[in-house]
Formats: sequence, structure tokens, C-alpha cells
Amino acid sequence: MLEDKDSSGKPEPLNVSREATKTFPGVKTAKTPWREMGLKDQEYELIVEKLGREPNYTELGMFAVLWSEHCAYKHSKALLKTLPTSGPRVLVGPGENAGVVDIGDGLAVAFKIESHNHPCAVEPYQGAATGIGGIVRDILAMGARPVCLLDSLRFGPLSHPRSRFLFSGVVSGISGYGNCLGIPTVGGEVFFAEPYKNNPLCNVLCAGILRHEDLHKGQASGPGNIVMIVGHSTGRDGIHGCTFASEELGEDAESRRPNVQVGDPFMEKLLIEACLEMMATGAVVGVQDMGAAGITSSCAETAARAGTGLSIEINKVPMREKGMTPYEVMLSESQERMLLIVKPEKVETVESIARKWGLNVAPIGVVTGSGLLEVFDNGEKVASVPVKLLTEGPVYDPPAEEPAYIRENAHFSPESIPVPETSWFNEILLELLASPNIASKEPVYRQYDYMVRTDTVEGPGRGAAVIRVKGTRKALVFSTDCNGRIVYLDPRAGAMWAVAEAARNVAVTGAQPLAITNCLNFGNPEKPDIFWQFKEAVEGMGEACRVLETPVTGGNVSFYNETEGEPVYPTPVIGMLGLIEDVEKRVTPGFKLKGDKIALLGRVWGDGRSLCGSEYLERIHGVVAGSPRQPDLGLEKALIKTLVEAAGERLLRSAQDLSEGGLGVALAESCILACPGARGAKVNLQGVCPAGYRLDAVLFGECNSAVVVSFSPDKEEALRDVCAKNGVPFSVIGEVDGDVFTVEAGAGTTVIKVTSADMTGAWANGISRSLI
Amino acid sequence: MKFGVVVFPGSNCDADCYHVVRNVVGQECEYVWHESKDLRGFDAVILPGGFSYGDYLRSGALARFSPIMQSVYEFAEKGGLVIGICNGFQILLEAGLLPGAMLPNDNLEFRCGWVNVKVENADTAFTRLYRPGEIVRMPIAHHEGNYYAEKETLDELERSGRVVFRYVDENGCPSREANPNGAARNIAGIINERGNVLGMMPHPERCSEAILGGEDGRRLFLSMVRALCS
Amino acid sequence: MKYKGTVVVTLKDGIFDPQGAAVRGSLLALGYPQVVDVRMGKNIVLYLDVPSKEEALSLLDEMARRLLANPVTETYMVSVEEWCSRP
Amino acid sequence: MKYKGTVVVTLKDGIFDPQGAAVRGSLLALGYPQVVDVRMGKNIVLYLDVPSKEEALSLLDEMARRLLANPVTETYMVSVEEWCSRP
Ligand SMILES: Nc1ncnc2c1ncn2[C@@H]1O[C@H](COP(=O)(O)OP(=O)(O)O)[C@@H](O)[C@H]1O
Ligand SMILES: [Mg+2]
Repeated sequence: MLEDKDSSGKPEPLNVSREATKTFPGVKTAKTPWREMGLKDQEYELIVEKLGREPNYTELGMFAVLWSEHCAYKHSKALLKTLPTSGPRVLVGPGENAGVVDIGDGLAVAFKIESHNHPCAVEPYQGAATGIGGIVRDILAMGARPVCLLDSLRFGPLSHPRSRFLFSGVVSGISGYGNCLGIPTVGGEVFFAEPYKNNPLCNVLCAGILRHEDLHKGQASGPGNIVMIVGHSTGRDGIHGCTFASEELGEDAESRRPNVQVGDPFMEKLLIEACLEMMATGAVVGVQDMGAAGITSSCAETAARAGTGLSIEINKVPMREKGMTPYEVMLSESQERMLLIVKPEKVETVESIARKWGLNVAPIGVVTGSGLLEVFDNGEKVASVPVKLLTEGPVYDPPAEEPAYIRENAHFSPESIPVPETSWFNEILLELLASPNIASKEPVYRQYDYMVRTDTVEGPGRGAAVIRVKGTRKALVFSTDCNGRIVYLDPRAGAMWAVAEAARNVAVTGAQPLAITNCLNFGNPEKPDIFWQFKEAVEGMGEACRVLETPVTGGNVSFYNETEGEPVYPTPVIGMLGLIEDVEKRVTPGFKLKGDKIALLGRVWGDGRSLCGSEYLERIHGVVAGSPRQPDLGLEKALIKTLVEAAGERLLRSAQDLSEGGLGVALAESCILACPGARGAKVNLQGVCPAGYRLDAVLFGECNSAVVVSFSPDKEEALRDVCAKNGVPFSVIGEVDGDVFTVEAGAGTTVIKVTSADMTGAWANGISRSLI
Repeated sequence: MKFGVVVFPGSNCDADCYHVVRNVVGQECEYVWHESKDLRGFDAVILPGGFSYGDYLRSGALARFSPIMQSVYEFAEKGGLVIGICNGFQILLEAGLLPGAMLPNDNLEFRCGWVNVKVENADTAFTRLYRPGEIVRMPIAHHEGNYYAEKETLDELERSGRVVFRYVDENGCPSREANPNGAARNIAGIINERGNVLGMMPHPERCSEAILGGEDGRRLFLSMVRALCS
Repeated sequence: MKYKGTVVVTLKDGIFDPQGAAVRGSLLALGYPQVVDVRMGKNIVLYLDVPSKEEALSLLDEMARRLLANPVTETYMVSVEEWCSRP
Repeated sequence: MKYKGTVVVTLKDGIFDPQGAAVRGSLLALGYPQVVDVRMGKNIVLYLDVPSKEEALSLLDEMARRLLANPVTETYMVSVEEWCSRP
């Protein structure tokens, strides 16, 4: 092992010229190599100033990846600091590989969501597959057994051939990789809209369960401890992947082959089992996945968190290709590898477990007290950089400016949209149910193994996912949500909307929302209007999380989601974790028994504003405009409390929240998801139509803080009391019926009358029809 | 009764089978590592679902060479009960313990969901607690479940009552629509001549508790226990 | 039909091939240490009804480029032979 | 290493090949009506370190029989060429 001689934290002078003549991939001119690596001139100058000398090529490469937007959060760090991150249940907040939340009984949940957008735009199958691999290793790094996945996807409309190609590629990539791991994919979202045409979004959430005492961290503590690498051998794949993720996509995106990595789910499965076994022996002091920027970032981050240094012998890394340079080894993003910090006397234990599972393993260095990341190649020092300098990249406060479209939007009057004739409403409902954004996502999730592990109590297609925790009565509930169209029209309101919807989705099952993770997908933050969207959204998200008491435990920022200047809808995806104390008391979305009463908890606005940003307005009228209403977070909180209490007292037979498609679609979905025998409903809207309402807005307007429930008639009193106590409007609007869904607007005017078979047909085939 | 659940690299329904045998059916159960060569003391062996060796060449093709498979042959030879579920079924086919082979699903997709399955033979060690012809609901989750065998083999299987499970619709009809993968004659599970080795694509361990949406699978494990006791 | 074309699609060199690696692992375990490396690819046979061999070749090339191979990760090779009728 | 062996594994004639059918469907949709039939197979390349070509061939044949092809559904063809060192 290497000597730990220098503990001053100051880099010693290095013979820079040795490597300066070498060429390396991706760099055409030797004059300003930092530019080709994605660093700005002033960033390079800062490196030279702080380092006190010019970095050599290997070091420059290390800076380039760690100072990329993807790793350094240059444009987001300052704003992310404003988010609420603590709470009585938060065991680990942002900063580690994943947030960890206490769920009682000595158990905890580690969960996080991450994007793999850029790789998916280039090679959808492998992009999505390796995205799963990455987030699963994050959860594993906390010492948790990964127990479920959710995928939040965005594509252009399926009428574009390219969108269809990306859609089927991403879905089969998730299926191919996730299924092989034996981790069920239990939920997610798919949303189609024009701005995602060239920039699909693929965000994946993974959650794992651990006992408190098994919590591990990504810290290289204890000088003298051994640094080990386990899993796949290291090849030349994906060098500069995170730099790639920190740029807009140009026309040459397809030719960026070296950045595409091939996933090996079998290896990942072995890695999961082996790492859990190693951690259980107490051998592992620290553990970190190798994601973007590979060995460089995992070493720098673990050392930075522990305030130590690392000395690495790069030639000891198991390699799969000959003649790799230190630069390539340090920057490779080969998949399915983990970095372990191991007590010296336990190295053998780790090695034998790795061997049992057929994995490569090697001690590659030692923890030092130097504060430096030192890299040796066959005894020769090839890099020596202060860890802090690597991990504390520059932080920018870019200008933000309200985009012009926001101002134009303010002039849009929803009243200019005529209310359709009453006779059209049947058709409109069926059209909305068939819209790919609302229609059944079964063509997607039937490709995912959502039942493996035998914990999936409610899988995809039935609202939020409910996962039991064996050995307890508890269940975890997950939902991912974000309506990018709303966020685009009003980023602040839209982000609040996403948090509120995710919380409500979780609460309708009877679960208490506990905490969120988030994935912020935006365009180029160097553009003031994009940064304005980002700023507004982060502030809105923070505010909603504060009011709903769901702290932010982690997340991921994905910028530069634009192609040739066309950005995606700003899309802050929220992944919400909820907890049901007694899984037998969970509530499901479908109606149950004929004669059960139906009520609206919360309210609908019934005005033009509630149409702004709605699926109805885009699908039926072809309009995306207006200012969506900011959610009433106080009411949302009261509604959540009501739902949790009502479920706890077993007052509800079903609950379904209002989201895309509004009240009309929520009622229709309650019919579609009902148990056989009672698939219809008789509804009269008189009691919920406010003065001066418009019928399309009552039925299809989108607003928060509203839920459709059904309950046995003898529970009406009790339910009314719970609502009254919490200050939530309660309106009985009808009852569950045979197999026809009818809606009357006033006395005697039927506006909708449709069989549940017709609704189910439209909804079930919506996606497959648009694929033809 | 003591069950053994074989763990291949890449098995992922091993823990599910273990859970059901132990906590739902209440029998002894132990994992058996694929490198082990010893099945002494076990009364029944489960080859669980998953992706042994990533299923990289063909499902089950690489697993069949694991050291434990020699012991599985011998165990079966002596009349021990062996059940292969999903990937386990594929391994049994590759190993020649059951006739035929698996092709990729004809829809070319991985398929996960619930199917209706008819118990065609309720007179086996694995199905004695079902009614003959009973229609049960079970989950499937696989990419290669398109069972293939030559016509003579299929005829022989049918004649000797060795087609144990068949995909059917709600009315018990083995229709094209009810077939999730293109399997020949809607075959979902078959048994060997001696009646002690069963392979099936559906996952009984995923439907052994009401909270998971169905309990039809439990009787399969209970049947095995009953058979071993008698 | 007149020609039997074959498009062999392989992973580009340098792209890791997990399938090949797993197969090699099994072959080693089966006692074949002589196997130094394994790469898995696709062998796609297309029966074509075209007037000439040249046309068959250029068609195969076009189809390989457009659909059969993924230019991001794969390369392909095309060959053609005459074919009277399929057995 | 000395030899580059290739094992081409194809579905037996008469066994329906859904993948091939799907590829043909896509090709028709892309405007290639000349494509009469498509069959998908595997192209497995094995780099071998053995003393002679004969040995390479018999080794390939053995591995194909034991592992690489499933005799119930597949047939295979083996070929070998000399190989100095992989690029
Ligand atoms: N990509 C996906 N993967 C898995 N499940 C999905 C996916 N997209 C949607 N679902 C499931 O389909 C159901 C409906 O999705 P969505 O309309 O987004 O639900 P909600 O309105 O409850 O947010 C949910 O249960 C969701 O988990
Ligand atoms: Mg939704």
C-alpha cells in the first residue's frame, strides 16, 4: 500500500509536461483542452488559481467531470439550499446517495429518483436500462435492499415515428433491466406532449428497506482503511457521460457512441446480493456507487464527505481493455461497479464474498488523512488534487427573467372558449379517456414484472403503488407526479401542483405522506427564461413541501433538456413516499358495491380558470394557455388529513383523486376500476356547481384538493363529521350503480350517459390505438 | 417436510418461494446454493423463477450446467418432488428433465399479469387439492414462455395426462386470446412420466395470500405437503 | 423468390457485450479454457424477390442501415446467395 | 489467440419465428415488399486458442451441441478462420 506522507492538503508540484503531449479521446486541439471537455475559460483559470499550478491532463479530466453541471450542480445548488429538508422522520437528507426516512419499528426507507434523459434520447433501450442500474446502486449504497421501482416518462406525441421508437425503446429497456434484477416496477407515469419530441424524459425512482442499524454511508472514513472496487471490470465506455448530460443535444447526438453504455443486469443483480452480504458482515465502513464520472467522483465524494483523502493505484483496477490510460480509467463510466471502504482486516472477507458471486474485486488504494485525491500508475504519481477543490465546483447565480410567453398567457381568456353543446359531453368524456395521457398504461406496465418479491399489494394501474413490509402490518405507498403543461404555464403553481398531486395520490390509499424526492428536468439554465422557470418551480416546490410537511430528502437535477433551442416543458417530477400503518385498512380506487354513496371531498371551481392547462383544453380545443390556479395548500393539507383519518376508521370503500380530466374522468375511472358487478354510477352535480359555473369546467376542469370517494350509506354521518372537523367541503353527489354511468347537471338534464363497457374500451385501448 | 429452494446466480423468486413455504404453508425450508452437490435431507426441491445467468443465451441454458443440477437429476431419479416455476421450468426443459423447449413469447414482449389456468390433471402430487378441471387465477411474468415440442411429444403429453395446467379464458376454453405467449396447445405446465417433476410458467408463490390478490397458488404447495405425508 | 440475403449484426468493438461475457463464463466452467472471448450477434436471413444480385445487396444494405442494425452500438455485414425456392 | 470461430444458430425450419415475422412486418411498412420471409438467428463469435484448425472445428461443434444450440428447436452451423490477434 501507498505511504501517507503529505497531510497538509496542499498539492505538491507535479511534472505537468509528462502527460501534456499525450492525446486523449474527444480532445482535438491541445491548446484549450478544457473547452473540449466542457469547462469554461474562467473555470479553467479558477482551477489553476486554486491549485496553484496548471493541472495535467488526467487532473483536468477529473475537474471537467466533477465540475460539470451534472456533478457540481453549478446552477442549482444555491436554490436547492432553500428547500425544507428536515423533519422528525428524516434520518438522512440530501447529500448522501439517497434520502432515508424512518417508518417505525426500527425500519427505514431509502428512496431517490434520478434522470437518464440524455442517454435515452440517443439509445433509448440502453439509456433506460443503465438509468435503472444507476438508481438501484444509489439505494444499495445506503445499505438498503431495493424493493421497488417507479418510472416517470415523457415523450412526444405517438403520432411521430421517432416518439414511438423512443417510447418502445425506453419501456423495453426498463423491462429488460429491471425485471432481471428481481425488483418490481410498481408504478410511474407516462405523459405525451410536443416539447418532449426530441428530448424524452426518463426518470426512475428506486426505494429500498433497511433496518436503522444497517444504514451505510458514502464516506471514506478512517485513514488506513482500504479502498476496494467490486463488480464489473472497467472499460472505455461512457467517458465524459456527465459532460454529455450537461449540454444541449446537437445534430451529432447520434454519433456520440462512446457515451453509450451497455447495461448488464445480471451483473447488477449479483452486485446487489454480494454488496448486501458484504455489508452484513460489518466489513464495510463506507460504500458508494459508481455512476457519472466513475472512479473520480466516487473517490472524491466519499473522501469529501469524510474529510479525508484517498491514494489510488490505478493499475490495480480490473480492466477489460488493454492499454487504458489513467485518464480513461479515472473517467470511465462502466456500469455495475461499487466503491467500498473496508477495514484492512476484512479485505479477505469482502474478496471471498465477491468470488462467491463471481464478481471482480480488487483493493485499489487506501484512505489517507491528506485531503488529497492522489492517483498512482505503477508507482508513478499521475494526479494529486485536493478533494475539496474537486467536489466544490463553482456555484453560479445566473440571471432569471420571466419569459415572454408567460406575459402573453396572462391575456388569454378561457371565456373565449365556447362551452360545448350538452349533447357533446358523452363524446368528450370518451375522447378524454382515450387520450394517451389519461388512458390505461397497461401496454407499458404489462412489460414490467411488478409482482416479484410478493409485496405488491396494489401494483401499477391502480393509483399509487402499495408495497407491504413483511413482518409488520405496514405498507409503503409511492407515487410520481408532475404535469409539465401546468408547470410551463406557471412554474411556481405547477410545482406546487405536482407536490399536492403526489401527496393526494398517496393519501387516497389511506397513507400519510412522509417525504419527497424530486427530479428537476429543465432546459438550458444559462438562458434567463429557463432559469426563471427553474427558480419559480423550486420555490413553489419548497413552499408546498413546507405546508404539507413532506421534506425533500434528495433528488436530481437534469438541465439542458433541449434540442436546437427547443426546451422541454419544465418538469419537476415529485416522488412521494407515504406510509400506511395497517395495510388491511388501505383504500383502493374502484367503486365496490351497488348502492354505495358517492361524494366529492374538497371542491371544484367550475370556472374558466380551472380549464387553463387542462387535458380537456388541449385535447378538445387544441389550446395550451392561460394561468392555472395556484393550489390551496391549506385545503390540500386538510384533505389529506381527512383521507388518512377516514381510511383509519374504515369509512371509505373507494377513493380516487381528481387530476388530468377533472371530476368527469375521476368518476369514470372509479367505474372502470370497480369490482365486477357494480361498474356504473348515478351522479347529480347540482350540489357542487358553484354560481356562474360552466359545465365543461365543472366536469373537466383541473384543480387540486378534490377527491371522489364512495362509502357505505351508514358511514355518511361519520364521514361528514371527519370532513367538518377538518374543514373540508363534503358533498354527496350520487351513488354506485349497475353498469351505466350517468351525470345530471341540474334537475333532470342528463349530460352524460355511457356504459362502463364503452368507457373501459376507450380507456383500455387509448395507447394501442395511437400506436397504429 | 423440508423444502429446498435452489439459488442460481440471477434467481429472484427464491425468497418468494422460501417465504411461502415457511410462512404461509408452515414447512421447513432452506436455500440451496447452486454450487452445492447435496440434496440429502430434502423432501422437495423448488427451482425458482428469475433470470439465472441473466438468461443470456437462452433461458435456463446456462443454469442447467450448475453443479446442483446433477443432484437434482439424482433426486428426481429417486422419486423426490421437483417443481420448476417459470425460469425453473425453463431450466428443467434445458436439462432434459421435461420434454420440449421454450421459445420467446410470440408477442415478443415480456408479459406480466394474471391469467386463468385450468387444472387439467388434479391427480398429481402437485395438484391433488384442486378439483379436476378447476379454473384458477395465477400471475405470469416471463419473456420466454412459448412452450414448444414436436407433435408426437405433444400428443403423448396429452394422452398420458401430463399436461397439468393450460391457459384458458373465464369459461375454461383454451382460446387464442387466453394464451399469453403462444405456447403450443395453450400449455402452461407439464409433468414427467413418473409424476414427480413439474414445470409451470405461472407463479403459484405469487398467489398464496389474499392480500396479493389471490390464493389459488397455496393449494399447490399444500398438495405437495400432503403427497409427501402420505 | 430468388435470393437469400444474410445480415450479420454485431456489437461494435469496444462496446461491452454482457451476453458474450456470460456465455464465455459458462464455457470456462464447462471446461473450455481455450475460449478467449465470445461476442454475441444476430444472424438475420432475408429471402428476397429482386431481379439481380446487385439489387439484393443494395437493398440489404439499406435495410440494415435503416432498421436491422442500431448505428449507435452495432455494425453489420451483408452477403447474398442465389436461391431457387425455400425448402 | 489463433482462431476465430463462428457458430450460427437458427430456428429449425417449420418452427414459427415471431421475431422474424415482426421484422418482416416492419420492413413491409418501411416500403420493402421484396422481402418474402425473414428468419432471425444468432451469430456467436468465439475466439479460440487451440493448436489446429481441426481442433477448433471439433471444439466449436462440441460447444454448439452441448450449450450454444438447443437441439429441440435449433440447428447450427460452424465455421472457423485463422486469426492473429483481435484488433
Ligand atoms: N410508466 C409507468 N410504469 C408503471 N406504471 C405506470 C406507468 N405510467 C402509469 N402507470 C400506472 O398507471 C396508473 C395511472 O397513472 P396516472 O394516470 O399517472 O395515475 P394518477 O392519476 O393516479 O397519477 C398508476 O397506477 C400508475 O402507477
Ligand atoms: Mg397522474
